[in-house]
Amino acid sequence: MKKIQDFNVYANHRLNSDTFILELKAPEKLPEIFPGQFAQLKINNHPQVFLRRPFSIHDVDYEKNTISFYIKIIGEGTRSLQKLNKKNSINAIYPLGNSFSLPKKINVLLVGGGTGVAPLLLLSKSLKNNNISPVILIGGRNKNDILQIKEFEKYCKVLITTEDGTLGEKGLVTQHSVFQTDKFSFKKIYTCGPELMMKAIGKFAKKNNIECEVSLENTMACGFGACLCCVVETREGNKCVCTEGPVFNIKDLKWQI
Amino acid sequence: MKKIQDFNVYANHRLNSDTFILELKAPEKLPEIFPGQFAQLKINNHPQVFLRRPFSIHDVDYEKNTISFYIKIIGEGTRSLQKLNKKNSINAIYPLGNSFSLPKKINVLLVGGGTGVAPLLLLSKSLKNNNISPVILIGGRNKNDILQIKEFEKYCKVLITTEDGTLGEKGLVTQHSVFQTDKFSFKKIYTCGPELMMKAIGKFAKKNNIECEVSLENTMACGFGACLCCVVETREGNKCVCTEGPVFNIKDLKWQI
Amino acid sequence: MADLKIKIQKLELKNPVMTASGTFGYGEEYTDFFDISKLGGIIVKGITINPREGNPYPRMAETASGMLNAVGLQNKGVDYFIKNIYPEIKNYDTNIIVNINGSTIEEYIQVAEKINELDKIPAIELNISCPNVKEGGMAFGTNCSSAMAVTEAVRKVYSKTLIVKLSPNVTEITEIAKAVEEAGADSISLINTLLGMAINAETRKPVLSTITGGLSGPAVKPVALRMVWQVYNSVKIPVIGLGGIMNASDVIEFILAGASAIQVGTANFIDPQITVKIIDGIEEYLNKHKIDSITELIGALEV
Amino acid sequence: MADLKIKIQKLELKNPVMTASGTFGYGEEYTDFFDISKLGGIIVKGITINPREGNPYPRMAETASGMLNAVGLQNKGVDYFIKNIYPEIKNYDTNIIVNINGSTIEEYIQVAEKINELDKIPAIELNISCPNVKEGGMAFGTNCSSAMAVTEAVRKVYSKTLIVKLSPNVTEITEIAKAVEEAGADSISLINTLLGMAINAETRKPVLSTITGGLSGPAVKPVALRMVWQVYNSVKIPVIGLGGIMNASDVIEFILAGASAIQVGTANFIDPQITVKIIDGIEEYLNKHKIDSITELIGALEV
Ligand SMILES: Cc1cc2nc3c(=O)[nH]c(=O)nc-3n(C[C@H](O)[C@H](O)[C@H](O)COP(=O)(O)OP(=O)(O)OC[C@H]3O[C@@H](n4cnc5c(N)ncnc54)[C@H](O)[C@@H]3O)c2cc1C
Ligand SMILES: Cc1cc2nc3c(=O)[nH]c(=O)nc-3n(C[C@H](O)[C@H](O)[C@H](O)COP(=O)(O)OP(=O)(O)OC[C@H]3O[C@@H](n4cnc5c(N)ncnc54)[C@H](O)[C@@H]3O)c2cc1C
Ligand SMILES: Cc1cc2nc3c(=O)[nH]c(=O)nc-3n(C[C@H](O)[C@H](O)[C@H](O)COP(=O)(O)O)c2cc1C
Ligand SMILES: Cc1cc2nc3c(=O)[nH]c(=O)nc-3n(C[C@H](O)[C@H](O)[C@H](O)COP(=O)(O)O)c2cc1C
Ligand code: FES
Ligand code: FES
Repeated sequence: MKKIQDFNVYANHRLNSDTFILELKAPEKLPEIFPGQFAQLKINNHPQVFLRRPFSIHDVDYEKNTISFYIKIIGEGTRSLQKLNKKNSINAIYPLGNSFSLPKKINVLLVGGGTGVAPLLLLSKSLKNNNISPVILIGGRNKNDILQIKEFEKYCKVLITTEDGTLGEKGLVTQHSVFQTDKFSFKKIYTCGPELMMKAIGKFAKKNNIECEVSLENTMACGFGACLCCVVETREGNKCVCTEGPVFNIKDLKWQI
Repeated sequence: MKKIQDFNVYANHRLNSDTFILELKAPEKLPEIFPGQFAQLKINNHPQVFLRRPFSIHDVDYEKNTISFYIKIIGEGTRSLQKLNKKNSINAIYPLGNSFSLPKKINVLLVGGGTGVAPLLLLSKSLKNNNISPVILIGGRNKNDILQIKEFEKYCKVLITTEDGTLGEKGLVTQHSVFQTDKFSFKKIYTCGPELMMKAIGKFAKKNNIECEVSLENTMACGFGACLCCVVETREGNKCVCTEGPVFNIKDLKWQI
Repeated sequence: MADLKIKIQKLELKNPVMTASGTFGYGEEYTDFFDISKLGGIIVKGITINPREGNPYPRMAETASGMLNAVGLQNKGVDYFIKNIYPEIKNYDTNIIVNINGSTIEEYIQVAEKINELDKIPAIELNISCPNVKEGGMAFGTNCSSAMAVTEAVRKVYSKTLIVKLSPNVTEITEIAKAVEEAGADSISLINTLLGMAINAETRKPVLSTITGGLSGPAVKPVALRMVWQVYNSVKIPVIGLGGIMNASDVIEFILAGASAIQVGTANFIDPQITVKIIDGIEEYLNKHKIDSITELIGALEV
Repeated sequence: MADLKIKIQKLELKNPVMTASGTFGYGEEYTDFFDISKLGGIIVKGITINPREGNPYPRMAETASGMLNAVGLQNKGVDYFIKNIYPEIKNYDTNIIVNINGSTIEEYIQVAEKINELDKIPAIELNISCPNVKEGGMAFGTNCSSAMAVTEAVRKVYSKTLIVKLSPNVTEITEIAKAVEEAGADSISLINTLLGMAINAETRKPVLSTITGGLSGPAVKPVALRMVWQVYNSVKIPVIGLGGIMNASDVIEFILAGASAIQVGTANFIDPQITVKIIDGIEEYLNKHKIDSITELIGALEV
């Protein structure tokens, strides 16, 4: 069941010049939240921000009763979230959307680019709780983009690429040696990040007949299935990314890959 | 010369449940400001407030380089000004409008109702500096509305009316005993407050052939003569309250009094 | 306690607050948030004779105090609605009103005939104002004779309350209003969205796949209020007002301008519980101003 | 460094940024705030043959991301302008363009003839779109034949650049645009204000003395952009875009949509220095995107 609630800001800390973790405390016991789900946050006091903004749920702490978000500043909405402090409260609609499907015990690879790593932490945790030890490949332009490594290392083996080679392998995520097909042992890939990256990963998966789930970030007005603005073309027609996604199996998408 | 400048909030203190004094520090030496002039304050971060808001300059401190405003919360703009603190800055266009005319040494009466007292403090100070000892009559619904008495007492003799009689004489300002015409010795009245009050005072002045200046509060879009939204009908046609006012001699207005 | 009940001809509403077509799905999307039987009515999303995929993504652009949409009437068609959705929603204790659309008069008639058979649907809203479809839609609503023709045709086959929803993208809204009144409409709802456009200066591309789209939200409220007032003063049938309503005060403004009832659209996206808050707010307003019945305020603007 | 110069037929502008009529007085109100010779042009406030008192107070209502005005062309008449204002402003180093108005074609002609004599006025803007006057004004701009008639008549007596300013309150803006182009306009500017209304729910009265007024500000930008794009695609003469411009990015959007130049209106009230900031912002944008001349962007929307 979806909820609409005022959360208190529990913590807000910068990871680098434009990325931060916003942790919010729920007013009552949190419902169960599945990896891949997101929340629609209301931005207060901003003349240029009219609609809510969607963010993946990065982590959940059922003991502290908090959820956290991994957010990158890209415009006015995210900039104003960055300014929130413990005195502020914020309204959220959550948990929204479907979630990544948790497989039987197989080898899985997670691939995150940019803010695409956001939903992968909760996914790693769930996989680990299901006795699957995932490997995560994180890509960025340079080492300052590679964040939350310690967090991911709790649940995963972490691989890294940077475009300038300042951390991990040099190049794009898709150029990482893990993809040298003869060695590739993963049965499933979960990915989230820039569309071009996801499509490249999807192409690799398709070619090699590997299951692949992607988490999409279409622009949304409502976030809960009422407006039909967030659609993606699928083999069964247009589907709402907010209710029938954000996670899709690439088999169902009409991507030209 | 009009200026547009960012001011730092120097102090913001509540006078009662809905009235406060906002003191702003100028970024450079203040220009000379005359009693009756006002500023257009920009309200930040409010989705429902689009235009600036005009406020009379209540007091000026050329040493501290601050100007202060006497503001009553009546809607979203004023509510958000009330929340400003020393960390904030605020943009102002000032000094705007004409000013009260300073007379030769005569007996003058100031009459303020509600936020209408705002411009009268600076006026009192100027009169005092010109060796005129003004009397001010302040009216309100009850004693909680009668504010800044100590400030006014520095320059004036203070008379008070309240509608419920909790302070000063009971009744409307216009019913104050000072207006008993046989005793009335003032040669000029300056008034600011609700329109009905100003009209009643104006009527008294007209009848008794006393000079009377009123400060009007028409709604404004620009505040500096560009939009022609703030007009008042005068004997010489429509005039802008923001540039040719806010102070008018009642002789020039077309008031039906 | 103030009485919120109102009537649109034969249609009885427990309060004047309905939800606007295309912003409230079939109601089910909101049941987690509040008890939707509290509403005066629900206008379900636009239905066409055949299934429609709608327009390609992107379909949405945020604008100052508003948004553009280019959904383009995505829906599974009237038969799917009757078979799969109607049974699910027909027992909601509120008025379920179907918003019908077509690219030809014939299509409007076909949908209306089928909906006419549904016991629990007391009214239809004839959408002759959708700016997001190539054929039909807004074209019908921007011209008196076509607005009249489609209304007359549907009137012949539809026996219950017929509401016609007008487009604001016209020179003289009162002429269109008078035409549909003459053609037999029981009520007029307005406004649908204003035709607008958004451009991304960085990519140099339009934001919407369809280049132009429909503007809604508080940005359009002044235009909507003006048109409601103009139409109220030129027709005798009840007017339903919408466009940018965000709170109870907005509702009072529309009612003073002449609306008998109102619809809330875009605001539902920002606060899915907004309609209940608005209903409470209206009641508060009436109590505060000692008004016994909301009907006293209809068109009561003091001019 | 990027080149900001543009041309509207014979009219040369140092940059595409002008100020909109009725929002910039005669320029003098802004000289305390910045050097107004930096502007591409100034459209002075609407002038009529005889002095006009304008509408009664109140003339303004704030709305979501916008405002309504009902000034009603208050001005001292063309003779006063020529005698008292023109001498004061004629030596500003920018294009001073006069916005002319009338309630009959004859009045438009009379004003245009007089302005035609003024050496330092390189252009007029024919306002056939004022929603705030009883006779004339918008009535001319909402109908092809009257728009054509007034443009033709003024064209005959006015030899310099003739800009015609269109009303957005029409069903098909392109038809009006084509009509005035055919009638001899050198350029089209749009949009004037959208007709809107505001009500005070507490007092139950309209906020404006005239009940309805003209809506401007960011709220109308999506409508303005759409119309500029539509008109750009249907006429050959240069288009001047306005409506809700608040920053350089907005300007780029209008230019991509097809505007050769733009005007800033309501934004001047909130930040009287906004136009210089916008000029700097446009230059930054061009440099960042390595564009040599602003003219490359006109109508360059990638659709
Ligand atoms: C399901 C979902 C989950 C998301 N999870 C996260 C997350 O965990 N962390 C995170 O940082 N971000 C996430 N996003 C993206 C986030 O919602 C946007 O960055 C945010 O809405 C931008 O708001 P803004 O006001 O700062 O920028 P805006 O001013 O809205 O946008 C600035 C620019 O970016 C473009 N833009 C904005 N959002 C998108 C988008 N979704 N797709 C393409 N272009 C866009 C705009 O067109 C504009 O040009 C998610 C989006 C979705 C739909
Ligand atoms: C020259 C001038 C000097 C002023 N000086 C002071 C001052 O020193 N102290 C002070 O507290 N206020 C002063 N005011 C009034 C002040 O500008 C308004 O109270 C303020 O703009 C309200 O803003 P808001 O956003 O809080 O309320 P809004 O949301 O703008 O208004 C709330 C309600 O009050 C009405 N309203 C707002 N302003 C006015 C007005 N000026 N006249 C009539 N009705 C109005 C609105 O129509 C609305 O119904 C002055 C006004 C002028 C023109
Ligand atoms: C996403 C979206 C979809 C819409 N779909 C429809 C529709 O199918 N049929 C219709 O008549 N109006 C549709 N509308 C228009 C609304 O019903 C309403 O007329 C308009 O949004 C103005 O009201 P608002 O400002 O309260 O949203 C849609 C509006 C939005 C925002
Ligand atoms: C207070 C005010 C007065 C105006 N007066 C005129 C006028 O005299 N002549 C005219 O053609 N347009 C007039 N306009 C319309 C503006 O020039 C402009 O077309 C409109 O405001 C849209 O631009 P904006 O959103 O940037 O303000 C006026 C607008 C405002 C707000
Ligand atoms: S965002 Fe509204 S349906 Fe998905
Ligand atoms: S407020 Fe604009 S002219 Fe006075």
